[in-house]
Amino acid sequence: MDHANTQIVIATFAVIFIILYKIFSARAGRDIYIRRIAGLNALDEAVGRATEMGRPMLFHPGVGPITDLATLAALGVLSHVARLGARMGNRLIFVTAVPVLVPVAEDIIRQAYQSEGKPELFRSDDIRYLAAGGDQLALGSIDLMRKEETASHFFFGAYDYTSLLLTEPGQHTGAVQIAGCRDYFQVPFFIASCDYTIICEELYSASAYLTREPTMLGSLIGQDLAKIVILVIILLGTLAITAGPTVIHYFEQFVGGPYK
Amino acid sequence: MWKKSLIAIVTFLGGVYFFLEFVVPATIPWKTTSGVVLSKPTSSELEIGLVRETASIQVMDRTTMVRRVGSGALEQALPDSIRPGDLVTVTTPAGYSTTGIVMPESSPRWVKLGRVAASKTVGIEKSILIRRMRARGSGEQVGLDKLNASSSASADWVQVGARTYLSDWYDNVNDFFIVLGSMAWGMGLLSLWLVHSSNIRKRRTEWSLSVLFFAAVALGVVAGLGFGLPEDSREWTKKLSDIVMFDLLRPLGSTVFSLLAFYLASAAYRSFKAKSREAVLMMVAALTVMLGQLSLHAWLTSASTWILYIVTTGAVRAMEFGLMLSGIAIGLRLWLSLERGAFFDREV
Amino acid sequence: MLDFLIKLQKVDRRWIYLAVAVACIVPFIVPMRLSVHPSRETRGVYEAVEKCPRDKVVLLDSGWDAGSLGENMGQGQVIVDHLFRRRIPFIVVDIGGSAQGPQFMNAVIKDIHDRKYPDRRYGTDWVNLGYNPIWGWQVITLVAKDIHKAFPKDYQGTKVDDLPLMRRTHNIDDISLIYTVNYSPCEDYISFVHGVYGTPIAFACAGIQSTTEYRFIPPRQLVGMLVSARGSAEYEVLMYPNNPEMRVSKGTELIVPMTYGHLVIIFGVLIGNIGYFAERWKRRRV
Amino acid sequence: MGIAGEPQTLWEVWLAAFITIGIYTFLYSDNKLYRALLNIMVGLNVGYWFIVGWKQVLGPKWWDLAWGTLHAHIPAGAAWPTRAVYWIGAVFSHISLHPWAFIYWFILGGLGTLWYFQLSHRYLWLSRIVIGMTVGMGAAVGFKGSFLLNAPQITDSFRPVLAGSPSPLWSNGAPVGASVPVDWLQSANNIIFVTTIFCVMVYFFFSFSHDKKTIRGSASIGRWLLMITFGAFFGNTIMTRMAIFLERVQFLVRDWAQKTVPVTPAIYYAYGAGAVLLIAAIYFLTRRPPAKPPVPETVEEERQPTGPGATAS
Repeated sequence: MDHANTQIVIATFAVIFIILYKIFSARAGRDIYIRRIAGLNALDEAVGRATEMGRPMLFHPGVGPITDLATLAALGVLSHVARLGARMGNRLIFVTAVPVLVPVAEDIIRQAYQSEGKPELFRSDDIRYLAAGGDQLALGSIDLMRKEETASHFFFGAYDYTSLLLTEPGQHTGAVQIAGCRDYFQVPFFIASCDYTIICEELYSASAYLTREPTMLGSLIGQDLAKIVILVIILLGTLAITAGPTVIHYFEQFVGGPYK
Repeated sequence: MWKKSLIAIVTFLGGVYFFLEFVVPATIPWKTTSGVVLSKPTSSELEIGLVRETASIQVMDRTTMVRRVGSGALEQALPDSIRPGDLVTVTTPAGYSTTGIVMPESSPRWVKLGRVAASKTVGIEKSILIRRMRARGSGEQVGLDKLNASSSASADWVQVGARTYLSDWYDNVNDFFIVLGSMAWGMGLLSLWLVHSSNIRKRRTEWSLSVLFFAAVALGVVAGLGFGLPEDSREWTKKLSDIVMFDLLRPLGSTVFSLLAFYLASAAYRSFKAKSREAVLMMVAALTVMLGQLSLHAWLTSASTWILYIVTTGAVRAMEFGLMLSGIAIGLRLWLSLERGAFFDREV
Repeated sequence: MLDFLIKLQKVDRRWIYLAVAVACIVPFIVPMRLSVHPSRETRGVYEAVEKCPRDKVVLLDSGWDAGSLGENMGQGQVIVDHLFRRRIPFIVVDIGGSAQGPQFMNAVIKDIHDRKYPDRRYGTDWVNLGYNPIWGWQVITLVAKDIHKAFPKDYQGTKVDDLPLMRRTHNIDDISLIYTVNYSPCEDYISFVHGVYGTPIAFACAGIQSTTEYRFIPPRQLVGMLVSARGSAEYEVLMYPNNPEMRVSKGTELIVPMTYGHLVIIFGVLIGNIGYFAERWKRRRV
Repeated sequence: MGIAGEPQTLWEVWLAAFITIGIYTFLYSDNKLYRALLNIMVGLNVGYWFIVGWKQVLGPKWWDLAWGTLHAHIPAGAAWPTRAVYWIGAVFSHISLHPWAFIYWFILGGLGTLWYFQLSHRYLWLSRIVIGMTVGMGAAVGFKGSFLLNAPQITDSFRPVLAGSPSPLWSNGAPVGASVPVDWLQSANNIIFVTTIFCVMVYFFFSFSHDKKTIRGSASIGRWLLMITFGAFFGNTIMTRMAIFLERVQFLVRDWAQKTVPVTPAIYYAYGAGAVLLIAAIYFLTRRPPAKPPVPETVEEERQPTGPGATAS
């Protein structure tokens, strides 16, 4: 199928329509419900714990590029964590291996501290461009954790095989670790070595929930509707195939067209 | 502000070609004729037989198919290898047999047969596109001389119609983006250079390692010159390239990655505790799969196979559907510049 | 006694490392053999290669390098062995893998060629087209449309038109199977080649990646898959069921030590949990 | 070279052995040798790959389109000073001969340079032009890719609840309507499969709350099934890492320790001396308090360096 057949064209435009419609209705101010992700309470506890111990916090935005949805979601979480930290008057250290993230993160964190009325707490050298590669970044962060004795670590975004290297030391020093990982290869390691893990897509909804950013909320709802459609198709198909070869044949012809 | 709109326009234009190329069919639908080639085409016109459906048969495990090829010879055909346009005789397990031309709508489980109801002659010009149906997959673009025609045996099923010229540009647009993407490769080198040069300038501890790094880059560049030379070439760059590749990079790469085995071992030991019901589930599954991977016993293997083919497949599929949709959504948001947030709202 | 059990979960990690290392070294020094049970995904690849016609070629995309050598090398060896045995011509390419891919694969081919099939000739029985750094659909679609355009020269600079095999290979219709050996094979093969042209695809991938690729096997988007070193060991069992001395791939060499390494880790998990439960029991008692 | 370049000659084996053991010293404690080797690896990869990238893509697809035939304008056998003049003339005549090739080359080059403004705070927006182009392209292709990848996934998820045993045509068991006896095991598998998809997808619905009992129930079942899946991921990952590690062990045990086993006195002494030197070197390099990592600054202004860290836990 080099070019889309009728069904696929319809599906394409249907998905586009649903998502765009929801985004724009969200922007128009329609209030939108998103269920709270359980792990978000853990964020507050982690920040509070670090403040009690009088130690800084570390935020790691993953290894993805700036245009990666996971990284964008991570930045949304970052602004929330930074605001919490500012409210309690604690330092937040931000490490990355992606140059573009440095100015962006600087803006976010400075804004957070200013909006909480504690601009003096913001130090621009807490945003660290540690290294240019995965392994090097992991090593750098590990040393940073030891040197600054960070008490709570936040890992949000897209991760590769370096995830274990990052979470191991925190587990030794007994730091509170909260992870939100989009790549399900790495989720098991976060689950095993972090206090709370936000799984795959939950990351997106967590970010949307925290920032209440209409575009994110809207497209999240749109995706939900599309998912429901897929689920309904699957259930109908299950019934059809149970009903016999003839039914499923016509059902498949109707849903997917001749899959060539 | 104009900067933002410029970025938005450029972003949209970047994607519009590939989107249209996917959505718009290769030939204008209402100017397309679809059918079997009846007679050897001349340079100017092509005779196509329009097929009407006569039978639609469900394929069972014991259904047999015989394809009639040119010169009247017969050959066995498998359900997934029959091509639209084939003249086949389908015999059901019950013994009923039907003969007809395979139609494009048939699938491996269900064959639709038809016969030539009428014939139509299409004039061939430059704007006409001829696509021949494959056994599976999309039609391939063919010239007139490649078509094999017959009215009494298997022939080619073609779709002939006025072309929408979009697909002709595919390779050029593709090349453009390939080059544009490749231009970013310097970024990695440049950011590394920033890191290490500042190390050296400020004489930070381990600045010697940064010097070493630059030496390694230089060595790598020189060795790269030997890339792609013949195996037996006497060039010294080739020899250097081999040394770098096989004597340095090979042990370095494999050893650095193998360190993870140890981290994994200690992580498994330290953090795989039966703390909660979920942890227990995860642990049991992990141990089952691990045991299944080993050459210990057949039923251990089948246990892990069950997990991988039923539970894992289902769960991963469910997650992938979600990720697909979120990928489409973010793509849409970026493509139409609807995205908000720190990066996109920075004043430019 | 209880305190000892509790100590079990506080062993220094270096002891774990040592245990793993020893468990892995011993089987190399004291050779032993265990039975291997071919799995569904491995059989799928084997049968697909058995079905390949001799007048078409197999596209062998090998993008592995030192980082994943332990897994991918064996997977490359077995397929080359099988294709040479059935005398099916194959084309080695490296699309967006690693710059070292072609050389490594070439060394593998040369070794099997010298050891088992000295009469196979470069240019007629196999071709190595070298490396193209672009990962993903951009080059894959190009190969499907016109492979000469995607790879004008082979890995040592010869024009492809001078190679007899390439003279009769032009686009996807001349390819009967695509076999991808890589740490994480490119899923664009499934969408942009199988989805568009229906060409059968087989993956040979790292264990970690395999977990997500299983979902492609039931709908036959993948005819089969070789998983890690285990896959190549099983494949050789299928190829040489009765003469084990012919099984020489990396996978067969590694499968037994791997068993022991796994057992040590499983053992570690178990004693860790024993310690954990002992501690909990003690806490409950006081 | 042996199989995939396994080291053959003595010095190759020893070099590989030194590198391997040197990196494994990191397991004992973080040290300078490990970091040095890591830097060498990154450097070699970057440098080598940069040239290869030019040779394979940017050269043929971009540079040569415009300048590939430039040398044709240079008359052979001209002496150097005059040759230089020829070159300059050739450039202009070449441009006038192939204006479009030149324009294409120029525009692409200009766009390509925009990538590098990512490193500047002020002109970041310029890089967003080219980022936008590629992202837009990726988004548009994403439609085709994801539909072609997932349409068969959806149709394959139709599993008969009452199934016969699997057959070539019905890999998930033929529906009982196809006049086949019921295979209860297959049916159970199919039911579990569909349930898994249902529960996991429900778990990832965000737009309605989990207060309803049915939804909460299926969502929690979904979470358990996810845990099983992640367990499978964990197991397979261990296999991967183990295989890669074993390949190194195999080298150390077979190639290093056995291939260099003494056959002549010379090799015997070389082996002994080398072993001593190797151990000494590694001891010397790991003994000192491990230094801190290269901690660079952000692109623009001065940052304070991090001090020496402790050993790796």
